[in-house]
Amino acid sequence: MSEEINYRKVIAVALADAMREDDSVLLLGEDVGAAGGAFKTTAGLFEEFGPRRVRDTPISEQAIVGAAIGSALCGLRPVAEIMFADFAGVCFDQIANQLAKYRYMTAGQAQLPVTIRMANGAGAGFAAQHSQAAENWFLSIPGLKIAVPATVPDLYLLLRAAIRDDDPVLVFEHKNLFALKGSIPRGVAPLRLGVADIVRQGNDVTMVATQQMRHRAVEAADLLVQEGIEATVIDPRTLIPFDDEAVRASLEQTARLMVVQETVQAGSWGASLIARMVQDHFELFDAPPTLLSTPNTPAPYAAALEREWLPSVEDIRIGARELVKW
Amino acid sequence: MSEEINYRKVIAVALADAMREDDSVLLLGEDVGAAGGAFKTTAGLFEEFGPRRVRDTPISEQAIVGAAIGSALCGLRPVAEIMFADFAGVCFDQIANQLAKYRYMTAGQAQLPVTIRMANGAGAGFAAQHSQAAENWFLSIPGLKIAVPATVPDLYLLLRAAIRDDDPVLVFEHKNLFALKGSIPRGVAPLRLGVADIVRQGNDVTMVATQQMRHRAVEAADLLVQEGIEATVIDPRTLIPFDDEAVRASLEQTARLMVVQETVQAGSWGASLIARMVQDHFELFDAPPTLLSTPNTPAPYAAALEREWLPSVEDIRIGARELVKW
Amino acid sequence: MTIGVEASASLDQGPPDDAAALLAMMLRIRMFEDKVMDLFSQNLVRGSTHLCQGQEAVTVGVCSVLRHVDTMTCTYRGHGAVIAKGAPLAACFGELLGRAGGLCRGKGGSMHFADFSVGAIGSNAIVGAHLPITVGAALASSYLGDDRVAVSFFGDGATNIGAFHEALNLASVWKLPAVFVIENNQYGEYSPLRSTTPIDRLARRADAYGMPGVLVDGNDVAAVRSVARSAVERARAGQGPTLIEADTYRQVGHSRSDPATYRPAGELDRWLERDPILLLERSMLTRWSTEELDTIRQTAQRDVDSALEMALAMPEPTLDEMAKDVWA
Amino acid sequence: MTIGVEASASLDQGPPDDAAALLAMMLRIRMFEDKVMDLFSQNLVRGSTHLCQGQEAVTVGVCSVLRHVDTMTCTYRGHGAVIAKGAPLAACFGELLGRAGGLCRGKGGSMHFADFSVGAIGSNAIVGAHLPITVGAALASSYLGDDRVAVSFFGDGATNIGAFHEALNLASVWKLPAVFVIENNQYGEYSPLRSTTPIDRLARRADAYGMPGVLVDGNDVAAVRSVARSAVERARAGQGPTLIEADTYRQVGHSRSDPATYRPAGELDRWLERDPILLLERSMLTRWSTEELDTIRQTAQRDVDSALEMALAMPEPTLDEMAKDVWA
Ligand SMILES: Cc1ncc(C[n+]2csc(CCOP(=O)(O)OP(=O)(O)O)c2C)c(N)n1
Ligand SMILES: Cc1ncc(C[n+]2csc(CCOP(=O)(O)OP(=O)(O)O)c2C)c(N)n1
Ligand SMILES: [Mg+2]
Ligand SMILES: [Mg+2]
Repeated sequence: MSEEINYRKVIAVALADAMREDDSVLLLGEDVGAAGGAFKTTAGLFEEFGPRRVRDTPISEQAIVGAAIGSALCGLRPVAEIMFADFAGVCFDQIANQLAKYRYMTAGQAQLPVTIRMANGAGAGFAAQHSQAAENWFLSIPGLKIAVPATVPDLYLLLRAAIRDDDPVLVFEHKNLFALKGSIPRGVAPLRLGVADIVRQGNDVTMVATQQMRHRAVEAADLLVQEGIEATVIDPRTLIPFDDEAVRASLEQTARLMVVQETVQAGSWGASLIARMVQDHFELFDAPPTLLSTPNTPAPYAAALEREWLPSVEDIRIGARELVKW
Repeated sequence: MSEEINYRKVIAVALADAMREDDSVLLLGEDVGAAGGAFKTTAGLFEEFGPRRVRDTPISEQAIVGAAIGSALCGLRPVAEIMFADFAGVCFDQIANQLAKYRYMTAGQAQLPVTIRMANGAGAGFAAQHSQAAENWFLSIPGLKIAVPATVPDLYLLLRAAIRDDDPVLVFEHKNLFALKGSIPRGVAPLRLGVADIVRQGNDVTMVATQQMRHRAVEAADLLVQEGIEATVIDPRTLIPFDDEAVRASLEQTARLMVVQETVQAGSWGASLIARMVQDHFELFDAPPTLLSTPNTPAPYAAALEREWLPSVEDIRIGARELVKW
Repeated sequence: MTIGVEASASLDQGPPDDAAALLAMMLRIRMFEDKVMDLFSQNLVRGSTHLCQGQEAVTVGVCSVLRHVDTMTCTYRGHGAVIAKGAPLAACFGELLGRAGGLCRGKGGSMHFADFSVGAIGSNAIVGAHLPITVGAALASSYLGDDRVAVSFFGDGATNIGAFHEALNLASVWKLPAVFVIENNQYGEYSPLRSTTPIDRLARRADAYGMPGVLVDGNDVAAVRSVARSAVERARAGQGPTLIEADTYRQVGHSRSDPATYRPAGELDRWLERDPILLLERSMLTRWSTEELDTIRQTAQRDVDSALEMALAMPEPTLDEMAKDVWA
Repeated sequence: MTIGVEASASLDQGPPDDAAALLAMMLRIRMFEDKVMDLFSQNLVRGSTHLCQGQEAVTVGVCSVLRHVDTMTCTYRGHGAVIAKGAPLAACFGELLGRAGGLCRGKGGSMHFADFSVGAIGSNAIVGAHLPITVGAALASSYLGDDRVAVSFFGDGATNIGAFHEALNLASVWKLPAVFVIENNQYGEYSPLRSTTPIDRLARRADAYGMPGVLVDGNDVAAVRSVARSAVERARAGQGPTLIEADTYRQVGHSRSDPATYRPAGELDRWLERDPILLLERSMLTRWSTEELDTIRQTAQRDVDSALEMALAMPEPTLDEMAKDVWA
């Protein structure tokens, strides 16, 4: 039950478990097979399951997502990999206009148990076209579920849940977390999509953050203790559906909300959460909600710039301190 | 100065004026030339400017946007048409990963005076793949300006401003407003992108709405007068840059904010605006901000369903009434 | 060169019912589409609608060699294909009218006819987007080891969009049981093919994917059926996909708002002389009497009329329909 | 069939300086890339980097017939192309190291080298995305009536993505002055070409767009130059685009993390025997002494070394750089 593994490697474990459980699960994507994935996240699967179930594709993201959709319509449970989440740009139509809407437009005739895995996020110097938090591109497209795992067990459980789910789920694997260690939660109850993780409890401020930013939020929260500030840190784990209730419940205690994200303010999940919270629970707020975002620029390459671009532990600490003082 | 024309037809007037002013302006898109546009929004331009400057393309949206980008890099000032905004899905990479980021990634070497025009929005029974308010897809992509004209003069002025602008501008033309009448604001000072229109003044509530919803907001506001409620209606006209200051100034009077939009809550411009306002001007709010959105579904086809799906004048009226009572 | 023009196969060799069934189906589609035009003018159809009068031989010819378990995808100009695949006419009209009894309970409309029970797994309003999806349907057959074939109809203009390229390449490299059928009706919206496409025969594009490309007279239902049968057999035998270019003509405008004034004088008339229904009826006269043909026609008309009547009697969807079917 | 293998043009017919210049440029690129490998291991390069050792003859051969006003786009594997087009080595290293003196002041990095002053208008990290952009560059030349040509380099794997298809079709239908050069290095990441592509010669895809397709030995710089010259002349003459497939080999892994264990035994060795620099040097020996060749090599090494030294001395960008260049 507590096998140690890293975030990168747990992916293949989850995929293998899913494939052993259900023969209708297959993988497709660029170099997911023989090479074990550009990030080695599918290593060993080709050897175990063979070329029928682990399929290397041409560089054709529209065809990859389309093939996933079509095979799902005909009874399979495909898992497609889009190597970097940024490449969702070249198959955006297939995800947003086809995958998301197919069930609705056909009044439920279509079945879409499709999982799309993508490597997400900034921090390692991949520059503007390979560093985006692309989950924000899909927030306004009804019909998609969005998972943003931050830890090894969450990644395992969310990937399993995504594959079992009868709806399309986009799973964003943060590539700056690949080295993160944790244990495989085997034998644990399946996770329901839409249930937040209350990572840490405190009565002074509610921090909500995902993926890389969740870890920074926790780090900042740990430091804030020295200043006498106790923070709750909530990791929603999925953005659609979103566990608004977990945030509301925490706000009952803290009356202060801070969201940390690695994207710009506009069109973001954080802004959306804040807007919902103030609309639905205005009376809970004793201070203005704080959204920590990146500056309004694409991701820069140079180390010094990218470091500055992402919200840091220090930014979070300062933001929380000010919020509590308000 | 007050030539009457409709929203559909003013587009060609603006384009023709821009093309007469500057020989580096050219148009490209599917059937924009000989046929005068699928919506007849470019009628007459082919006849005046010929096939060199008004170019019919194959059904290849990636090539259309790419051709706009490349020709801009080499000194032209292209205006590309993507027939329905929903088709931005098939060229999302070109818009989000290329057009938006090119200047930044090349540290300002690249010039991108590109305008992309797209027919936007719901209300006429075009169903899920032809009815989206696609401006929301681009909010989180730094490097793009976004214009959402609601009236004839604004459409004229924003289109002219977009074409003159040295940055990429996406201009969303709402196809449910094509029949709307208004006058061509010739001889008027050019519009700066980022300046809201205060459509209507009132001290009880601030309504912010664009395109089709702006008109519904005004209609609701007119009705609310009977109930003794005076609303300010603000049309931001551009979403990026956004005239936050106009909203803030109005909130000083009203202390109540309501945003009406024809998209879902998550990832929307309305939620982003609300999050900024409560973060920056919390003390101005006497009541929770209200965001009126569509239900969390794709656009349905049937008349009864689509009517219900879009925020109505009545929805706005009820929402405002409750907000003022709060 | 992989292109060949299939010699017109004569229906005389088949069982006599064949021709009657083909004719009946083509008439049903023609009459359905003519009714849709009427419904337009009565303002009973929302959004836009794209009709297929003149192209019936393509969808009917191809679908006549398919079973319900074989899948078919098509475009917004898909009424004919979905009817040819076996969808009930009343539910088709119902969908068009946005009624609760429509194929998709009124949520899809004209551009999104689908009837999974007969293998019509989707009409797509995004040009070319259904081609990758077709590849997925074919992948499922190959994966499951069953003998289903996945067929896709799309226009000449669609051969210029990226999804076409990616789909054909992947189908070929995986040798999937797919058949790609270009309904070359000479125009993409208002643009004649040559203004957007630097080659004259689209079937030649098959070469780029190492698959056979076949050109066929798309107004000759027997010829279409014959090339479709070969392609379907090839697919079932695990030999991979085929690209079929069916040359035909869109007798009406692109969509409701298009008077088609861009057509050169005489072009429509020339094609009307080769109207697929006319051609089929003429060829049938060797074995069928005029009266028998009239009966087929009358039956089709009666079916269409009564289907429309049924559809007009269907209720609108109730408002709770809106929130349904976003999630499983 | 439009494909022809260009007979290897001999450099003997050209002025002697030609060969020296070509060799010098190829050596600069090789030595630049070798240095980048060193910088990797010292952890001085962020993200990923994609090297082009073994492919130098393609970019150098093509760029040798271009002027600075002609535009060139390329991929993340673009160091060689950008250097061949004339970008200064120090600024290239500077970009790689994320320094203020880099080509893009450190904001682009390895995958986004660009130097507009020499016509290198962009390296793209999205496979195939620069092809439509190249069409736009060619459109500008055609629109303005000048004689600039737009050239694009991309990989074998990129021929399977939608943007390739749309770009080539549009360039051809508008007869634009573009030259599309496939650097066929036999692999797309870890996948050998045949596993992703159902045809063996990519130049055949030109047929689908009605443009000439030419196959050339991409390790023979003279042959590359010769086909490029024809294609460029054709483009300038208003006769439209050409697709060139240059057969070559990526001597190193796909990116920093790839040990390239998937290569069949002996394959690398066979290609190393045909290393483009080796081939060129060998052919030059008829007119050049070993000492002269050594001098060229030493000069190249000195240039590269001192460029790196300059780059290492460049400051990091200041933080105010971050907010710049989003808007004009
Ligand atoms: C991606 C995309 N681009 C543009 C359109 C608008 N559009 C609808 S039909 C059509 C013409 C298609 O022509 P063709 O493929 O020949 O099919 P036809 O309509 O003639 O049957 C166009 C451009 C669309 N629906 N999707
Ligand atoms: C749209 C897109 N898909 C996938 C990738 C990831 N990727 C980067 S390089 C590469 C292989 C490209 O192969 P090829 O075109 O042959 O060029 P080469 O790298 O061999 O020069 C892939 C798949 C990408 N950058 N963009
Ligand atoms: Mg057509
Ligand atoms: Mg390659």
